[in-house]
Amino acid sequence: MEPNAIYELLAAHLGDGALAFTEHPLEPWADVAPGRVADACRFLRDDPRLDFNQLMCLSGLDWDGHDAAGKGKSVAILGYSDDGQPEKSDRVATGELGVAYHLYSHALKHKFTLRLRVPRDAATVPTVSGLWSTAAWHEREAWDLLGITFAGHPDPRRMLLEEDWVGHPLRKDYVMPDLWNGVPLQGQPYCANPFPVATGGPDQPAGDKPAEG
Amino acid sequence: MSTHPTPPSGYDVGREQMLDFKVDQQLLEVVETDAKNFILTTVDEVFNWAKLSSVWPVTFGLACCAIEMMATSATRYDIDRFGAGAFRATPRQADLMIVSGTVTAKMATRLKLIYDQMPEPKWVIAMGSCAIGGGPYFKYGYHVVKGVDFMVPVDVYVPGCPPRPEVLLDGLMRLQDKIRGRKGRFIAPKWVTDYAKLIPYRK
Amino acid sequence: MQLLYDFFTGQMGLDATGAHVSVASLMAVLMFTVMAICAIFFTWMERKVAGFMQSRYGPMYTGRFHGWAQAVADMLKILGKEDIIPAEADKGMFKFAPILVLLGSLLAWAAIPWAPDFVAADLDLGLFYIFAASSLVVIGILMAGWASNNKWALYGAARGAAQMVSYEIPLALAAVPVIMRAGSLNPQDIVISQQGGIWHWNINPIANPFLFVAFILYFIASIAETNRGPFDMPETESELVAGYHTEYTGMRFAFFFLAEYANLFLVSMIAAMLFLGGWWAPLPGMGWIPPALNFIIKGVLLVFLNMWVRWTLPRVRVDQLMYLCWKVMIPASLLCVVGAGLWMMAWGQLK
Amino acid sequence: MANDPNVAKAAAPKRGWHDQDHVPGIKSELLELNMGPQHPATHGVLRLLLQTDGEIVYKVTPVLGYLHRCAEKIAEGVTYKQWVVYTDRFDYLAPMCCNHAYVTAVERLMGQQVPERAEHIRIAVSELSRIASHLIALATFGLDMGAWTPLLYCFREREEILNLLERISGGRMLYNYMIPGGVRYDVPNDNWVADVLDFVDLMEHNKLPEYNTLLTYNKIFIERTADVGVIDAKTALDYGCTGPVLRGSGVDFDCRRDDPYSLYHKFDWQVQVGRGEMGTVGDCWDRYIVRAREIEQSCRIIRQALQQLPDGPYQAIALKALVKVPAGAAYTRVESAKGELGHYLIADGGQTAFRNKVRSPSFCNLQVVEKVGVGQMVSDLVALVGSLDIVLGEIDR
Repeated sequence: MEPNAIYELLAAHLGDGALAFTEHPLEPWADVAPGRVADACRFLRDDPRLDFNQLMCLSGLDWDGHDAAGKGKSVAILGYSDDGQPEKSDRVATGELGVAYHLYSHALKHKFTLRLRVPRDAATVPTVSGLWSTAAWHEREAWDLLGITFAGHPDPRRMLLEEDWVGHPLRKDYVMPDLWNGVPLQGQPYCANPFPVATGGPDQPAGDKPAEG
Repeated sequence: MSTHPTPPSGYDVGREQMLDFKVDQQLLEVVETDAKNFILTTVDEVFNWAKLSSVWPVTFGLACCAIEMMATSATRYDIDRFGAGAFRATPRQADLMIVSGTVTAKMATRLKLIYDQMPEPKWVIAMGSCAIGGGPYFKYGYHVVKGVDFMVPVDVYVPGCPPRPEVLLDGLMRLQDKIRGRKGRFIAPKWVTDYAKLIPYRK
Repeated sequence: MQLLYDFFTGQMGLDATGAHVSVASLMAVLMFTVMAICAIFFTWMERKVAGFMQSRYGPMYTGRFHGWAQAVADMLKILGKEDIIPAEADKGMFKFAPILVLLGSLLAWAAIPWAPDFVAADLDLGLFYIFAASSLVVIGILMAGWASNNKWALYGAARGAAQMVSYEIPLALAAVPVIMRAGSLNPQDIVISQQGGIWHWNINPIANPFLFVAFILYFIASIAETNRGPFDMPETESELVAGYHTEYTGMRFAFFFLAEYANLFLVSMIAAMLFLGGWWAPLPGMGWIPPALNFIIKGVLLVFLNMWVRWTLPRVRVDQLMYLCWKVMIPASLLCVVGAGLWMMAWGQLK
Repeated sequence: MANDPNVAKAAAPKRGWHDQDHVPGIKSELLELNMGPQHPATHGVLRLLLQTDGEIVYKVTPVLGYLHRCAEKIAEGVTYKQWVVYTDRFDYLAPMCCNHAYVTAVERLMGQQVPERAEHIRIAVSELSRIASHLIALATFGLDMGAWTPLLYCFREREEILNLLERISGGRMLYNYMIPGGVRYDVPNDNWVADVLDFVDLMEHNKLPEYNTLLTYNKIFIERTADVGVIDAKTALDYGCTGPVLRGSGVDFDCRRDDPYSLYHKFDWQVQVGRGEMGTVGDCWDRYIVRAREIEQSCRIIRQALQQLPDGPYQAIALKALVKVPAGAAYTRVESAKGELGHYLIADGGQTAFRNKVRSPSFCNLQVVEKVGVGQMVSDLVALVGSLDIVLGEIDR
């Protein structure tokens, strides 16, 4: 079934919970209200016309500093400087967080993409781990790396980092840590590369020029 | 010997002193070896010979380099030829920890624990660029320890990403040289010594 | 033996008690030395055999020729390692366990008939004594696992105890047909009963097929008894990190290591003694071969067979191991005893 | 398959002593066991927290993150071409497949057509990589069962593959070979194609029968793996299992055939599915044999891809040219050696990706132990984890 037909069924079921449908030549997607996503997913899974029995992927997203014009001027992330010290920035994060669900039906061989956006300071989404068990770990990862809370999750712990880790690293404004629990994470100043490096070449990103010295 | 430029003031030499890590001197110091008959030497040398002939590594694979470590112990490269093929699963019976791969913050504490559980005398080989200095994960690796020598003292650094098994075997032989009490059989080619002189220190 | 005894009473001028003590201590030292040399040799052999089975070489450089000094270096290095006793361990038991394990196999070595009139302790109940002494190993392993205060070690010890206690039954039952044939529990008598070439050995399936079956049962049970693959439950490396000796370092670990290979050679020599004619040469005209050499070659061949099995087969699961013992091997060995008895009665071989 | 009564029986937790009435006055509790992160059977730095009653496992909690190398963060900081390096280090047992997955994702967003010769080369090296990965899977699975020698034999054959891949890419283990729009180097003119075809013949006709004799049809091996760790089709889909794990459970699905990418549709090959020959559908032996049979199929694909290797360019974009990806977002999945490797790539028109979420197959496959591992023995849990063929670089990223 084509994505727009799926969206029509979904919109008929959700009513005002279905916000928009975006046509895109590669991958059309539907925006839904954050509070209604579990409802939408249950419908997509259980309706025999749709029968989405596999959740291919669940991605947490951070739209902070996204340049919607498509000119590639989105905000650059912070890393470690060449001295190995964390880079700092005064920028205040704006923009929303989001979640994307990619669904697939093994029986009917069709795909569908759901997206939602939640405000940065109140990022709470209902869980879909009751619908597809695989969502449990993806949601834990989204909480771990992006700080999106999934209401009703059976095991709401961090997935990859330790419980006492500070911050959510995949957020665009994340400042790199220099120490965690006695483990040093900053680098040491190292010898500069004596070989000449072509700065600004094709493989060099704009913000990654080697320092002089 | 002392043609090397002295570090400028302000250069942090603490780490080098702590680790006895003087690459340039090791490169410049050429020590010839003479293989002696082990039976006729002193007891000390016999025990050193025993130690270097039977370096048992702990089965401790971290990442990509662990596969190359397995390949080193496998058929074609066969680290067992040098007596280092008895991989022990428990650190209590091992002599050598090959840190084969990226050390993450979460793993670093466990790595320290495993190192502490090994009985003396014990050695560490930092295998691969991640274990040496963070490797490709230096710039944005918020969870990567930039060099295992922050956590445990390292005896031999084996560069590469991942190092070929031959290089790991060479690292093992450098370790054996170190146990033997020699600076090493490494006779640096001229370009290496020249290169070592070129390295500038940077604050 | 008598020669030695005469030497001490005659040349050294000792009385009977003194001569006994002297011979016994000499034998103890000799046996321990032989055992240590054997264990060291078999560690080297294990690595070489494993290497050649896996199309590689194994140790090559230590000692210049095919790494002959590899095991020597291993042992010397282990001597120099730090001795760690975990803080939470039961210290007394932790220290005593490796000694007990080594003691178990060393005691059993005393009754092995190396050659005519050369056995450290010539006991009439020799075979019984060997099985009794070697079961001390179980207690050592259980103690080691418990005292380490490590969960993997405890798992290994529990598995090992269950396994070794179970497999002692088919091991001993498989020896019963031989005892019936020899009419004695004395190892020397058992060997002497197989006099006269390879077709008089107990393994000959034409003379008595039940004895041949008993040999196979004995061999399988002996693999389990020595905790080697495919029955290496106590130290299953891929499941329990190193099993019961997870926490042992240095010298104490070396004791377990030595005991494993001493045990391996012990069970192989018992098999050679029970089924392969002990120190008899395979053919009547080969009497010029020293009897002890005959015996040792047979033992080494069986050890090689053991290693072959170990490096070829996957490991069985612990419940399958128990199933094999209690539901297959014990009934089979009991049938074997009955069958062998009937066979001997039928042919008038029973003593 | 899901209605098979055998499946239900095998998946139900066995009862241990803990469930029965306690002896009065004796307090008993479950044993907490910590398997990993340094443990021979966890295939890297996985940690499994077990609660056991004797040998029976009551609860399995995988703890991840011991190899979390921040690759998704790095994707937002380095250029598209530079990030190919990091895909190598995801599934370091099959790096070519990971390269292929990523460049396919980038090319889809770019709308880039790839020369046919490049696609043929890509398929050949990906399948070689898949064979290498499956060889390691068979080898380490055998090792988990206690069989040492197959491990060494599989590594012996893997070295041949690494040699072949080194000759074409310059790297022994991690290649960085594919770039958006083609491959980095053309096929070397030192008889490479003929050597690969020779190797494929050797693998198919000589080595696989050897493994079968040594391991596959070994009685002990079958006893250890048949009817153990049964994942039925419903559970596999629910937990998002893909690749040989899903096919081992009897689900006939392969991204190469059902969600076509590259030129796989041109070639004649079959998807291998577990049939429960030795026990139940979806047991460890089925997953093992699916991998072994996929090696044969990969050999077939390689043979066709190289025999039909067309002439022409091998790069659509010059090696030094800048990769420009227009703004957009797409989820692209390909069949890696471990299963469905998906990239949800969001581009903002710049030099770096805005977001690159990697859906790694091992991550989803591993989660199933939380359910299937319950009620197994500790030894069977080791078999289960071994048969899932996880690689931690991909799980933790």
